[in-house]
Amino acid sequence: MNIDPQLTRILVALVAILLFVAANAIVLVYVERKVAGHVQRRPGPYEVGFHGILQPVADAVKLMGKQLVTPGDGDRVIFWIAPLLAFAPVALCLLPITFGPRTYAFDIDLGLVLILAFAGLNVLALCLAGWGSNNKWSLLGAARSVAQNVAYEIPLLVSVLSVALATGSLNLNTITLTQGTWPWQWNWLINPVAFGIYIICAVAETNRAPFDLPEGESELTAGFHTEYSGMGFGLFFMAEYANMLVVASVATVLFLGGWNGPGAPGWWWFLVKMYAVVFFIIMLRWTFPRVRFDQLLNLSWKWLIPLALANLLVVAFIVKL
Amino acid sequence: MGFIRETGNAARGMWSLAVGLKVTGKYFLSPQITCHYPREVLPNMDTFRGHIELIAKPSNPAKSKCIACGSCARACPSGCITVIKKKAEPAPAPEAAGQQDESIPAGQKKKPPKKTAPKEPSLFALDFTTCSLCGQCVQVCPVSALRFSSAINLAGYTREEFHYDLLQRLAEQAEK
Amino acid sequence: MMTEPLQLETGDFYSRHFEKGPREDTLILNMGPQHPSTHGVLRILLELDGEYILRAEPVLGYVHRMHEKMGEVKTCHQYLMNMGRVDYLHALAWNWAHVGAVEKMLGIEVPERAEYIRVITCELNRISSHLLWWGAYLLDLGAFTPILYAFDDREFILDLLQMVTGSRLTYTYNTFGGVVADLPGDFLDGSLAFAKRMRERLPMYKDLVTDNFILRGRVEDIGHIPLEMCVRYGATGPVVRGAGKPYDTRRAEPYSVYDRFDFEIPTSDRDDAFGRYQVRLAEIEQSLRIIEQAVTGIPAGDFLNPKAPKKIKLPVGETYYAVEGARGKIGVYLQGDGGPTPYRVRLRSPTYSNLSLFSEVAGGILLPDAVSILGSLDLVIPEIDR
Amino acid sequence: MSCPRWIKDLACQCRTECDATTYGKDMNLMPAPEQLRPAAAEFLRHGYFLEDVTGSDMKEGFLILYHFAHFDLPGRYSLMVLVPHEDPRLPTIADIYQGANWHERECYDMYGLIFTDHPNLLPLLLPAETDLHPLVKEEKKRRLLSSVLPLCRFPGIPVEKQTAESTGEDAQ
Repeated sequence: MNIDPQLTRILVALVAILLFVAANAIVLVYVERKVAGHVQRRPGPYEVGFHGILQPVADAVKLMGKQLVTPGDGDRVIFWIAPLLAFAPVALCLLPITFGPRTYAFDIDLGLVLILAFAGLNVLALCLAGWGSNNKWSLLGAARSVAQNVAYEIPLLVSVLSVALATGSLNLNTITLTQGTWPWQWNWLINPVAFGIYIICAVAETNRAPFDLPEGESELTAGFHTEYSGMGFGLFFMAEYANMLVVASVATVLFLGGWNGPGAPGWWWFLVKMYAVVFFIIMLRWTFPRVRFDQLLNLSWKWLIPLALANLLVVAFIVKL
Repeated sequence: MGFIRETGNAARGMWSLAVGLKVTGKYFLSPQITCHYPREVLPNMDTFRGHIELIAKPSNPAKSKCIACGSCARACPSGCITVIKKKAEPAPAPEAAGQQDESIPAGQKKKPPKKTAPKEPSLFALDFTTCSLCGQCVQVCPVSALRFSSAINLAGYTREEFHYDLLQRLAEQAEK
Repeated sequence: MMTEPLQLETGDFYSRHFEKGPREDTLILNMGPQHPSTHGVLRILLELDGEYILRAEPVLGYVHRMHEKMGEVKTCHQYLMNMGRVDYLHALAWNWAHVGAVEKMLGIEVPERAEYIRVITCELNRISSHLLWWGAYLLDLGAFTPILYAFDDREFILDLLQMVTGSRLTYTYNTFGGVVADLPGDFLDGSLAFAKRMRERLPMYKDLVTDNFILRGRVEDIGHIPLEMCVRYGATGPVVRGAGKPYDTRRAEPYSVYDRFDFEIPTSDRDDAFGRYQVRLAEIEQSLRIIEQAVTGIPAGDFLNPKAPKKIKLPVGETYYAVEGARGKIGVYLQGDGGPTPYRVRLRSPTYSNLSLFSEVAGGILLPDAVSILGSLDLVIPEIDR
Repeated sequence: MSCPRWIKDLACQCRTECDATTYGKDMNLMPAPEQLRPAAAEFLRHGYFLEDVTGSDMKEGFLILYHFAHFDLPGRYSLMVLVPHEDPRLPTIADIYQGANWHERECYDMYGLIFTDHPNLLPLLLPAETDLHPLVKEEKKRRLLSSVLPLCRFPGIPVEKQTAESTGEDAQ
């Protein structure tokens, strides 16, 4: 029986992407702790392996070694679905991303819609985790994560829409092609407001840096993943980094010209830009205190959404000319 | 009008965030200042007060200046010092004692002059688990026979490992 | 096989007292005794409606060691070491309070040089306490880096004080009639070097944190403690100075040689968490000024009054001696009956009164604000529980 | 040290002036238990804040001291109330000075003093189940009021000198 070549291509791409994401998650854990160390003028992980290279591996082994504990009269099923659900959509989100002129998994016309559809799934995982662990603190964390993600989904969509409107297509490949090779031809200078809004929403969407309220350690003693230990916590941890990858790669494709670059355009330019965005997000975490919850929502509903809509209008007006 | 002021605040706010990022960025690139403890040791470890130790006599490094008066044991708030005075030799040399007996008429039986106990501790133990390094013993010692050691890297598996016999420690130091 | 959950009797003595009848949709929450932002073993019972706090009730006693009974059993010399353990962040001020009370009662007079040494070491200790408060407060608000920068500066002070006293946190350096040991050679110019370095670092604190847009949002306009509330609760220190009243024991009841130094008492007119924040940062500068004046003006002479009695027998009578600690007015009240041990020792700890106003301030605020207000009160729980 | 006029004519059983240099206090006032609340209200009205509430166990009974100080005016004043051992009951001032709420709960912990109509008189520092009052002294250790605080005169308490032997003997 003949298997549709398209299907094999997608399956191979999915496996490649999962490997890419897993490898990157491990590397990002190491990079984050090293960056945190250097910002705080200390070496960061140093003991395990040369300069702490094997530290993430040691952490992973430790997390796998731990006993899988379900909190007393917590809902066992929901409790263990949540981490899996947090990690699942990541591979699908990276599917339509065009890493290089030829290296892309799946060239479909509605790539952007696919990504944004699955990006919203992450909040369901946090909500289930909070509810399933029968812990007052996680409940508060879950409630916060739902409100936060809902509030920041809309400006994200609208800012991405304004870029898609300007380029006239939702296909990531054409979006990359329309941006030239030089930085000033990329969208982040053509449409800076959308870029700013996108970055803020991206950081809020992945619960990072000043917006890490669902797992605000100092208030909610670790928020939704209070009761998780071992691989449950490990999966949430990996999911957070994977989502960061997704968000950074979408940012590079839409605003930083994907694989275009002054020298020979190719997937290496894409990686350089992606890691630059990831580095920026990490630096945010080690500089700013946490935003209060009502300020977080006010920022989105009162500032970002009107701004994004106004930007959309302006872009539409310019496109019409 | 309020809207203009709001955007003004927001702009200044964004600028302050950028300044914050500049500060951490600057420190990200500046050298580290921490000391890798097992490999490097900070230079000022000798001024740190470890547990107390006996000071040796200038004449004989194996003997301590302590006269076993026990005032440090009494002064210690947590009672972690035990000092036992050395006993006099039990049997004075037989002929010396016997000879004095005849010379004294039987009526006034004077006790033979007991050999005075030497002013030295036979045991000077410190229970470092309850010591709080307050220094009362060092201050109150009449012959200032105690001082703070700079023994800092103390680790042990059982509580007994922190019961120090300071005389033995002094003897070891004497050999070194 | 499902292990059926243990039948724990819900709540303990305090939470049962805290419940007031049936509740429709509020949530009783135990913040503490293990909680990342209660700076020790403080437990606060909260009744939450969503994230808004309806009622808050601190529960104390988790680190209570009965210091006052120890005061009645130990002699005055032996009790010195307790002082360092009551408030380990500003141990030298507590040392000074107890030593000052006994000196006042016995009339022991302290030589000039010892007074200057006490001022310098106490002010250094105050700066190290404020630095740790600053770092921990930012940690409560979610910024992980400032505490490392604060500890970078604080290490200099700890090294200086270790050079003099031999320990880094719980000092027993002041004794009756002076100080235990004289200053080593390089201490004075070490503290001058520290003062210079600290002055260069303070603008960084301002850039990274004080002007930060997010921090302002988290700290401004919450935890209003007006002066009238400070009077009803007896709050002192940065809490009352944050409410605008320049009340500082070093000026209100001048002790030792503080009247020789000119330094202002920083206050702020906004009586909220940010006001207290500004007051403490300004106090670091004032302490630097005192240190510099004291270091230049320190006379030679003996550091311990030779006639200070070796055995202390408290005379009949009572005395109250107050010292300005980093968190407020520290008071030691002694009653003597002529015996070697005091008849009654009462320790007035500032954080005890500062925290007692929390349940009134915490009505109707958000949970993250409660964390921010607790941070702005600069709590040290062992000092509350004694 | 000039005491303000209104303190001099506060209703209380008797008062003694003491110099601040050795005692750190300017005046001890000894109100009767029922005169305590008006005195505290008077202090609050003049803006004095309550520093602390201290209990002390004497032969004649429990002596409770309230120390007051002011943010502007120098000087510290203390109210002293004597309560017999058998019925350690005195009115609370927690509704006048909310700061006294915890202090009084602590005195309840340490001495077993009952503060009538205190909002929530629960143990503050000691574990709730045990009913022990650690700062209460054994009978042998208690001292006469005059031998610890010679300046305090309470009507009805004879000011006879504590016999010499008991002050000198070692408390250990």
